[in-house]
Amino acid sequence: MTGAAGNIDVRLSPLLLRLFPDAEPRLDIAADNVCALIDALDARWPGMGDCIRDSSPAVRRHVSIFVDGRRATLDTKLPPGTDVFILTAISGG
Amino acid sequence: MTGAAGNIDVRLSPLLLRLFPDAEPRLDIAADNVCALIDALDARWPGMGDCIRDSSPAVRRHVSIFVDGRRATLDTKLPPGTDVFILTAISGG
Amino acid sequence: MAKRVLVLLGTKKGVFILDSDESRHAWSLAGPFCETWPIQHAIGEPVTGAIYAGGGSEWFGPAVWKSNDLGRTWTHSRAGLAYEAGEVPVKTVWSLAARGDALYVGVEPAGLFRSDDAGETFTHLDGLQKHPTRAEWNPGGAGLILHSLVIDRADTRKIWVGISAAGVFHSADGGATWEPRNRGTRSDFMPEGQRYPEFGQCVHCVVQAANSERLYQQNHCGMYSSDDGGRSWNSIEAGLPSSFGFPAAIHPRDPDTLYLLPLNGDIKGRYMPDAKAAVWRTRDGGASWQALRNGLPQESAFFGVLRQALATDTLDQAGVYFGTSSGSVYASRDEGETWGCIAQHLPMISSVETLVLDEAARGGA
Amino acid sequence: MAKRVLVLLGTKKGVFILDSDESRHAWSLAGPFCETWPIQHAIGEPVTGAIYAGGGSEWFGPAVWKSNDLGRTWTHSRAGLAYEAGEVPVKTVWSLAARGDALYVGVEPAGLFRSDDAGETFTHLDGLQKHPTRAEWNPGGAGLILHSLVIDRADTRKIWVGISAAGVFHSADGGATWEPRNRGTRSDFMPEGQRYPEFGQCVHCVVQAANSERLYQQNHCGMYSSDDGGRSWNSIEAGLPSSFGFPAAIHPRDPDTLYLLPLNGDIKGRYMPDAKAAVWRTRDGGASWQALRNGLPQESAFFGVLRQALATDTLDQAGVYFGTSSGSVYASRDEGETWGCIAQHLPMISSVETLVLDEAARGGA
Repeated sequence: MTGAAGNIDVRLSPLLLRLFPDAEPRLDIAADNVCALIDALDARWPGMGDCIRDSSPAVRRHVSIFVDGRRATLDTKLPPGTDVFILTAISGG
Repeated sequence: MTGAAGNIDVRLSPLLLRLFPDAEPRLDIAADNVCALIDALDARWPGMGDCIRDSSPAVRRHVSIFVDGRRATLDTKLPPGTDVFILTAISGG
Repeated sequence: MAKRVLVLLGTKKGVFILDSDESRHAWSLAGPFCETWPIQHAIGEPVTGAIYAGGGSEWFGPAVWKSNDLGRTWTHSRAGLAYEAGEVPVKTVWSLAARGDALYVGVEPAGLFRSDDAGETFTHLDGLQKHPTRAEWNPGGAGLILHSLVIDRADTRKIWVGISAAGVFHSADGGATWEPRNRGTRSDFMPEGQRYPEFGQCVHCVVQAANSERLYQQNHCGMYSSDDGGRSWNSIEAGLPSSFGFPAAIHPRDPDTLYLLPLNGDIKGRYMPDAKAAVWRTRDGGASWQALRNGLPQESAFFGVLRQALATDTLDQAGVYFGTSSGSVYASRDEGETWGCIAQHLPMISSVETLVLDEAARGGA
Repeated sequence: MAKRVLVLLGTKKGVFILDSDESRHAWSLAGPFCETWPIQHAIGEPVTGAIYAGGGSEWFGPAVWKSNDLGRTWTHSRAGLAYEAGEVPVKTVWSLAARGDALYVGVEPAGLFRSDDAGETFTHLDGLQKHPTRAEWNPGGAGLILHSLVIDRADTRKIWVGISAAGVFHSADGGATWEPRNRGTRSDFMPEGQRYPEFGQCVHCVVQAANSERLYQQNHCGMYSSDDGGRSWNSIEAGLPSSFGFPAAIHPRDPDTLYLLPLNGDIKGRYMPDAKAAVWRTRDGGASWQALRNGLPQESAFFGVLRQALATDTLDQAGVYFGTSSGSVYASRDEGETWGCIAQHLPMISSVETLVLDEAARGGA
């Protein structure tokens, strides 16, 4: 499943899906960089943006965004066709 | 109680005294700066130095050294007659 | 009308709710709610019946959860619950206070937010960030936390907050401006000669007495009361087994009756004195204290009780409830005379609050 | 000769010791020891009878505590238990393993120390710091921790460590050089296509089977065994209620018998599945599993059990013991068939280990 022309292929963490039960686990979305992607997710599911990004602003410490398999920051560019995974870190206790 | 000529007047936290029951709560000691003071304490009570200072090297985050009422670092100078308090931070839970 | 009593538990792994009729003899347990987030405080608003829970996910940061059906379903919001870009981000919600649809939210790092739409959106009351002493506030070992939140019953513009370890601050204008209110409270952790500062005290819990403007304060270093809105504090620790403890809870009607849970001391493990559990009660505003032990564990009680984990209900006789760091809940239905364990095996309990409803409201949780 | 059994508990507030004769019917509790420091691991050395406890004070950093009289008196040392100046300081001791007067110490941030004088002084075995992959190790949510320490019974130069979240590493030369041993273990928290990396797995616990070189591993993502020293791992999670859990404990004589405490899942609260407590046992090396519930809480069991908090003793029949995050200890004296609670109201339990002594040693604790 590759996205529509210009779109990227985004998969969301199961933990995020528990918090936003209406969200889709995998979606096509248009965004130039990670920051714009988060804005687009927040527009669809209000509040999701603040779950992924804090007011530093930065990707939250225990959330990982992998872009084509590499860990990304808010500035990371998203060329069309990019695979994006938004995952949560493992954690103790 | 002011120290002997050239000495400083040091008071130790009750928590440190619980850990080193042989240590004195208040003592006169000769040291030019905080780092040398910690070395002197460690020479008298082996292990006390590493309790106060970590290998950064720095005063441990939750230990406070007050020199004449002001928070000090390892480099803080200790003129003769200085009052030094080695205290532990408050802490939750 | 017959009453129903809910005991709301904020825990390290979500909210739990204990539910009983007004006899308070049998309790049912529901939960965990709120996706097992660490919840610092869960409260009920008695007029609207809303339940709010505040905490912070280690992944997703702070949020306020809300249930309008007594726990059956929940929503969450964080809209506006953030500092300006570039500030240290809000880590978690620590304390809640509600008056109808107005909701006050204390957070870490210390700050205060307000919602006027029952927890849907939040506005930062930035007076605490702008306080001239702010840069000097000491985060202490656990962080800089606004954990105590007192909204005056008669005038909601009058607010007192307790911040660890900055002390007690008061606003007379709804949170726009603040002044320190710590005179008379000790800071034993400072060098001699600096133990009564203007601010920097390690306050643990502030509550307002019933039918009164009196304040009570459990501090890291002593127990205090104030009859002048916190301008001056008087020690009421004589007769207690320890000057160290976390929570305080008021009687619902008597301003002279207060409950405490002193621990064995700051540096000795912070558990029940002599490992025997007791709630301590004054009936005379702190002049004298009695230990209430009947039905509580009297050996090997090595648990603690956190600052928001002691509460009363509004029935007559008043119920008293506390939750332990080892996940047990103890309850008294006779103002503390006798006790029983009403839940165990729960996660570490951060907060205990009650919500007393008319029986007609039954149906949730 | 008659035996005496000590159960050593590392807790958030010091070491506690439970003590019984070999019938294991009645237990006495002593503690807290070690100045109520957070203790991650307390062990007994069966030949010398020494008890060691490792942890870290929030004020004073890491130390190893030691008692030569079964808990009556304790000393502490941190001599040499530090990284080079300029490195991130050692925060706390996490895991201990002893062979006579040799003591191995795993710490956070992940590293290994060795004492040859029964815990008086320590030397850094710096091979892990020098590993070429070190810069890429992911600290995970809880920090970069060396929490599992297996010293081969026959050859103490052979060491396996579990590091969260770097995975399993093996040294054949006493800690000088290391290689990753993670083939076959999953990393479900990575993107698809990257779930079987050379290192970076979230190992939770590694143990060596009795009378065998077989290793067992509870991972964040699955349960595994290895018959080739960890070069390859095989999933043995079929039949378990969850692939997620923390501790694993071996039978003292049978390499095919292993005990686990699966939790309800990574993101669902990490408590007992369906809130009913059970220890799971295999008698056939992981081919099949049985739930052992007789005497354990079967409702509202919302506690967890941490990675070092499950242990067996060496008696026949073997005893099995676990300590909960809510401060209770459960014990079986018949290899898990029946259980009872032998302590409660304790601080959060980090570790459980046993020390079986000849009755003549009585007199301590």
